[in-house]
Amino acid sequence: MNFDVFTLPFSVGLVFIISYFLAMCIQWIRNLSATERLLLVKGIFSFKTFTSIKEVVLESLLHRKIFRVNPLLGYMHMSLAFGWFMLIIMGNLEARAYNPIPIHPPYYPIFFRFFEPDTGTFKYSVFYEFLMDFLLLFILSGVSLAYFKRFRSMALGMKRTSKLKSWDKWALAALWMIFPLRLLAESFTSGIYESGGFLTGTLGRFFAEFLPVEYLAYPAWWAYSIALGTFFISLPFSRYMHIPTEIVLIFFRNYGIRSSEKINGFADIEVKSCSRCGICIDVCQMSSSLNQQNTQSVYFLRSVRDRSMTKSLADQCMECGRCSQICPVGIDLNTQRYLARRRVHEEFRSDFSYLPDLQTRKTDVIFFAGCMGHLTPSVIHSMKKVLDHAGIRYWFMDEDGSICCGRPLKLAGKAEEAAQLMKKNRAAILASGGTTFVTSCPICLKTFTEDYDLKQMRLYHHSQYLLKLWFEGKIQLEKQMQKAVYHDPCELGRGLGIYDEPRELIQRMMILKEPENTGENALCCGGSLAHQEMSSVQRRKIAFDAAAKLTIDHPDYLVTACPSCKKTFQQASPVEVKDVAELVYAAIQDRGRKTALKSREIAAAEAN
Amino acid sequence: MKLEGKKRIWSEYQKEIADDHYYYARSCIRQNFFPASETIFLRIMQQELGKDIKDDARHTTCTGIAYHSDLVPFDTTMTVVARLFSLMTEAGYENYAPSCITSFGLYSEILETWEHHPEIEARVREHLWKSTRREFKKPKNLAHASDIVYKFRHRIAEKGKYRLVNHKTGEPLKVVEHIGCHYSRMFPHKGVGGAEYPYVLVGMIEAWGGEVVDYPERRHCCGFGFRQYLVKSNRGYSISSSRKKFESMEPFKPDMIITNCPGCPYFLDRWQYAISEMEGKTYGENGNGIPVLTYEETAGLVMGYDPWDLGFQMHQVSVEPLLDKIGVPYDPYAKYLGVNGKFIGTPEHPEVLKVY
Amino acid sequence: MKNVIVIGGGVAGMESSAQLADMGYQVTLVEKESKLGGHVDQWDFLFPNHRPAREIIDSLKQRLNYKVEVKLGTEVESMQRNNGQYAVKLNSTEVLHADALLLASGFDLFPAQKKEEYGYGIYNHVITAADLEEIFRSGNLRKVVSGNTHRIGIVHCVGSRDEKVGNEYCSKVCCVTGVKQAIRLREALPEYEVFNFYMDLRMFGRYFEDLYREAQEKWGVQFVRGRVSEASEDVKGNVVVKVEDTLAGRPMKISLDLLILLTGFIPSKGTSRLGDLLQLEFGSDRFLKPADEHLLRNHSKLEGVFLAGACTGPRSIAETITDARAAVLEIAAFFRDKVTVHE
Amino acid sequence: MNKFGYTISRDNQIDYDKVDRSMAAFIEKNEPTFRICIQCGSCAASCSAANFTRFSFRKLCLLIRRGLTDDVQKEVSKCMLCGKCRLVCPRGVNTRNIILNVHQALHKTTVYEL
Repeated sequence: MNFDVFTLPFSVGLVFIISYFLAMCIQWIRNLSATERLLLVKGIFSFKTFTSIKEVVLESLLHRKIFRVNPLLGYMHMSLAFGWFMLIIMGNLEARAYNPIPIHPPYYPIFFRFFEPDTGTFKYSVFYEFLMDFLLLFILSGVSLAYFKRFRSMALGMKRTSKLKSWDKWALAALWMIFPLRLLAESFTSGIYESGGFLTGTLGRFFAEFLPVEYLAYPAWWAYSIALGTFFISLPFSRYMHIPTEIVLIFFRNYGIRSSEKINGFADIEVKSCSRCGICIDVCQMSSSLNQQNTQSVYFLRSVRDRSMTKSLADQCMECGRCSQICPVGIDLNTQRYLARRRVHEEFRSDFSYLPDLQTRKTDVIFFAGCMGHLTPSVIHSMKKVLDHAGIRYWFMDEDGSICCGRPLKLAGKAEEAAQLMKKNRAAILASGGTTFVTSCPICLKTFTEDYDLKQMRLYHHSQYLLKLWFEGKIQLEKQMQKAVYHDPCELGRGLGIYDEPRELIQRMMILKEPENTGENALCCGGSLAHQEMSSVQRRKIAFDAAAKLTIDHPDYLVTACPSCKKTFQQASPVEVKDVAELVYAAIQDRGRKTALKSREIAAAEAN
Repeated sequence: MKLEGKKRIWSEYQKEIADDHYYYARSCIRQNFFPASETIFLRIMQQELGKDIKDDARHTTCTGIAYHSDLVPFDTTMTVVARLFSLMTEAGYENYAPSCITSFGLYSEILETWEHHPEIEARVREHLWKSTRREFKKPKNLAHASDIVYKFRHRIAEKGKYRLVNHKTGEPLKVVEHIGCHYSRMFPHKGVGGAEYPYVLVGMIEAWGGEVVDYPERRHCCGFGFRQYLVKSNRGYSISSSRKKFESMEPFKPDMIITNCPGCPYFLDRWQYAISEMEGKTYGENGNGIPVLTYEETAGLVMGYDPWDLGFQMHQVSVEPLLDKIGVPYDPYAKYLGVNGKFIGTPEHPEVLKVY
Repeated sequence: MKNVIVIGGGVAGMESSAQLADMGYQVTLVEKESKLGGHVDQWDFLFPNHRPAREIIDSLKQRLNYKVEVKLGTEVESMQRNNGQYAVKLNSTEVLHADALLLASGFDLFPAQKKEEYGYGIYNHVITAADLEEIFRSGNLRKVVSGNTHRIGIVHCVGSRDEKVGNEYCSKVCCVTGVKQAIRLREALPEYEVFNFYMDLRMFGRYFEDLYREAQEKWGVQFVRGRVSEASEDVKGNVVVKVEDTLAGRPMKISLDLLILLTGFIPSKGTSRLGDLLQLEFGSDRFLKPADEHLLRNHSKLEGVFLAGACTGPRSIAETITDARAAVLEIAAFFRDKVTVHE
Repeated sequence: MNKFGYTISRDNQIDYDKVDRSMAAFIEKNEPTFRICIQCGSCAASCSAANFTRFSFRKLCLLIRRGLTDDVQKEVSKCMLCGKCRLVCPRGVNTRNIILNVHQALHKTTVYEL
């Protein structure tokens, strides 16, 4: 049997990482609830497993999502992941082809060139030699890009890259060493035996010219093995744990397991799946507008992993969802924040025993302005007028002030406290016997949709409801020649997936322009209720930057559909800020005026 | 503390105090609370200083307590006071010397009212005439009995046997002075030294060798407050006020408290017992209270009168530790013997406050 | 050449004298003290920009040089009007003649000892804002604080807005002075808490609100809404202050190392005396009354007698300078119109 | 103790020498805008909770400043965190973070393991 003592570092590392990973898997599964485990069992023997395999190939190996963000960066990740993967597969095939015994020790294919330096004898050996050299070159191109990225990350389209901790440095150093060392080891060996492919062979002969390769080869193999061993051992303590974890993540996610209100095994998988690629840093407006670089999801997840969460870190996030949107691993970052806040605000206790049972009224349509809605009275006024105009009989549930919907408390991690408020509101809503619930506030709508269990009702954001009224012919709109740009509120767009209705509505009244950042990539206005620590100055800065980007083409109006966005942009926008409801009301007024004028003209004509 | 600053204020608040021939008006409650005080005052005035002072058995209450408890209207009060003035006039005196601070305040208030509203004075004269057929002259000089003692404080010191000094250490005793609210709060110029830094008792303490303690709650009410005490459910306010004062003076370790009002010594003395029972707290050294004396008792002490003649056996807080400090001899066995030498009985012992 | 006598060598008197002299009038400046500068000469740094008061006085003095006859240590004994001229008799028995008089006799600080309950002159650690300016100038601040409580209190409206001392008016500049001094105290004594006890904070001037915000934000100065009712001294010699925190609706007791009284403006003795001598009218606040509160703010009711600065009520330095210049214009107009009439 | 038919009432006075100021210091450190409140009351006027109960964020700030921690603890639990106050505050005080920090200060934990 082929053995050499230098393979020990590699072998020890490999055994360690495999045992560790298996132990982690067991722990993750144990931390799932019974229902989640059932999902897992059901999923394994379903088509979902194939979907998952496909996703693993596409994402973990080919890094499709990173490609979309930035091709060069995608190539770098792909060359490393896919290249290495192929190197292992092909190495095994090569070893098997050369030496067709049933089981090889795991190190044998890895150090194949050491054990079988003069391989030009077996079938397809030239092909394998070429292929293995090609794959190594492919990987090395990625590694050089990685070197380059570390020193000049701007070139790869990333303004900022995540900062490293000491275990990460070990792992990174090892990873950076592995392939150059393999190249050296193989080249030296090829130099001795005058074998090898186009890369190692050529390089080997070149080295042999002026170097004592027969003395250098063995130490190089040692170094290669040590680099591999070091990498494996530092893996669990470094960000590179994401490599195996992400695969588990993909399977679990496809089986329908999610992180939820309580920390479960999946939440931990998500945390460990973060590759710290740092893509979340640049999309974060706290980074781009405020130059603040210690709170983004990558740092946040690192603190979760390091068990060093602070209130400040958990609370410093607008939860706009832009990072979740772009995260190549697809981590549910808002839920992660929520879980952290749940923990840091654990001691927070509310007492809402003072709240009375709300008065209710029998109605079909309920209108709810929300706390923020009450700070934009013109929106409320418009909604009342439009609803009256359309002949809708409705109950303005929080006309005399509301009990908060509970979303802000939930955003602070206080689901149980929020539930006390929700119970009061829900009772009043259900007692009304209504079937339609309309709110002006996306923040409220989000929680009414997700937490209120109002299945018997149809919930609408007012933009949706107004569009419905238009379709039903209850309101008429006329297109004006004014230009409007629409800002997607975070909770409405990324939060609830409502992108089209406000646009359809606006398009019937104005010429709608799409800004650069729109839809799923829309910016946050800065008025977020989720960020607990941001100062007013910082908020204003974010709002100014966002408003400037939105209005770069000088529209007549900056239109939004959220009272908080409206209020925030009002201080920052160079053009007038309107809520869709206000536009609709203005359109109706305008039509009314024209009709009145016309009828007066007709009357005058008749009189004449 | 800068004494010059106080002296400047004292010099601004000086009042005229008659030299002789006083018409003395006793207090309703003092004779019960601190029974020897008024007797000592008369003894000192008549025997030691040789002054002419009329102690008139015919006089009544001024209605002050009832007036300040909102039970008697001002017109009635003024008419009652007018009768008292008529008694003075009939007795041939012009200098009115009340023993009670509330009376003093009330007389001041009435005289001030009459000065600004002669029609009210006329009406009161009419009421008095209709009800009693009496007429009166307004006092030429109104001085509280403590003003008079203040006036003669140096003569008392000269004649006296003791000083407010610890006879063992030679250190002056630390004395808290407490002025009745009605002494100068309403009319600062009618009190010696004014309202903020009243001098009447300070002058006595200085003349008799003591050292005045100026503590933060000096201005606070003793806790009587009329309705605060008289309505039982309000007594919490009363005792809380006294407690506030004790808490504030405690760090200064005062040896005694001197007062010039009927209510104050009573509440400052008796509440020390109540607080000790309710909270287990005492304010003097070693579980003792802080002895509370009237200015007449203090003057009598200086004069060297027998402690039991000064009525100290009627105090709740034992005065013996103070007597020991000054070096006044006393016969502990004579404490509860009456004037006729008969045993008058001993009070029950409190649970916390030390008594002798 | 027209002759003007300016009475009072503070900011108002110096500024108006210099301006009048620049316009070519012959000016005599009469000051009872032995030096010019008035109250401002006593201050250390000024609000709202922490500028040394010295700079103002030096600059004003420089402008007076050689152009104005300055009579220091001189008081006016009487003033007589004859044939449109004023004969002003000085205590030096000298008699000056002038075509116009400008009263710039200013204010006095309210004597803090009159608020007996604050114990100024009695308690060791109760001082006035003016005393504090002097302490700032001497650099002895650390010597006047005991370090027992690490707290300093500043009482607003001492002698202002107070019927009990007969001054119902607002002295206007004390609020911002309190804020300025609070900042200076925090700068000099970073380990001390500083409390401002106020009834209303009247940040009327430009940048005053910024100063107020700076005091809160940067220096953590505490503002307690409530008038201090009394001060006393505890056994350690600290000043104990009682105040109601009216916004909390609770009385409060606090011991302090130092209590600073922001004493208000009262008409100076000179202002009262000159007013009496000329039989001018006084306002209900006992400051001199201008002929018209809006249109003739620098005119007295007497022809040829003009008013400038704080003799007509509390003013900041900037306002006093503006007022002095306004008075100069009025005097110039008076001379011009008079000439026309005579022609 | 009620021995004689009355009790000694506790002083309503805030004794600043005795109160615990640590919460105010904690909040000032973690949310500096706590310092700049001018007690205008906009927050309390717009408060959702104040529709139903006597709760005033303005007063809460004052209670913190005066070290009346017991009262703070009682009051702070009424807040719904809705954030209206934050939007109306003329000085830009980060009201909600003050509420969150009050809870932190009451329990004094700073680093968490999830």
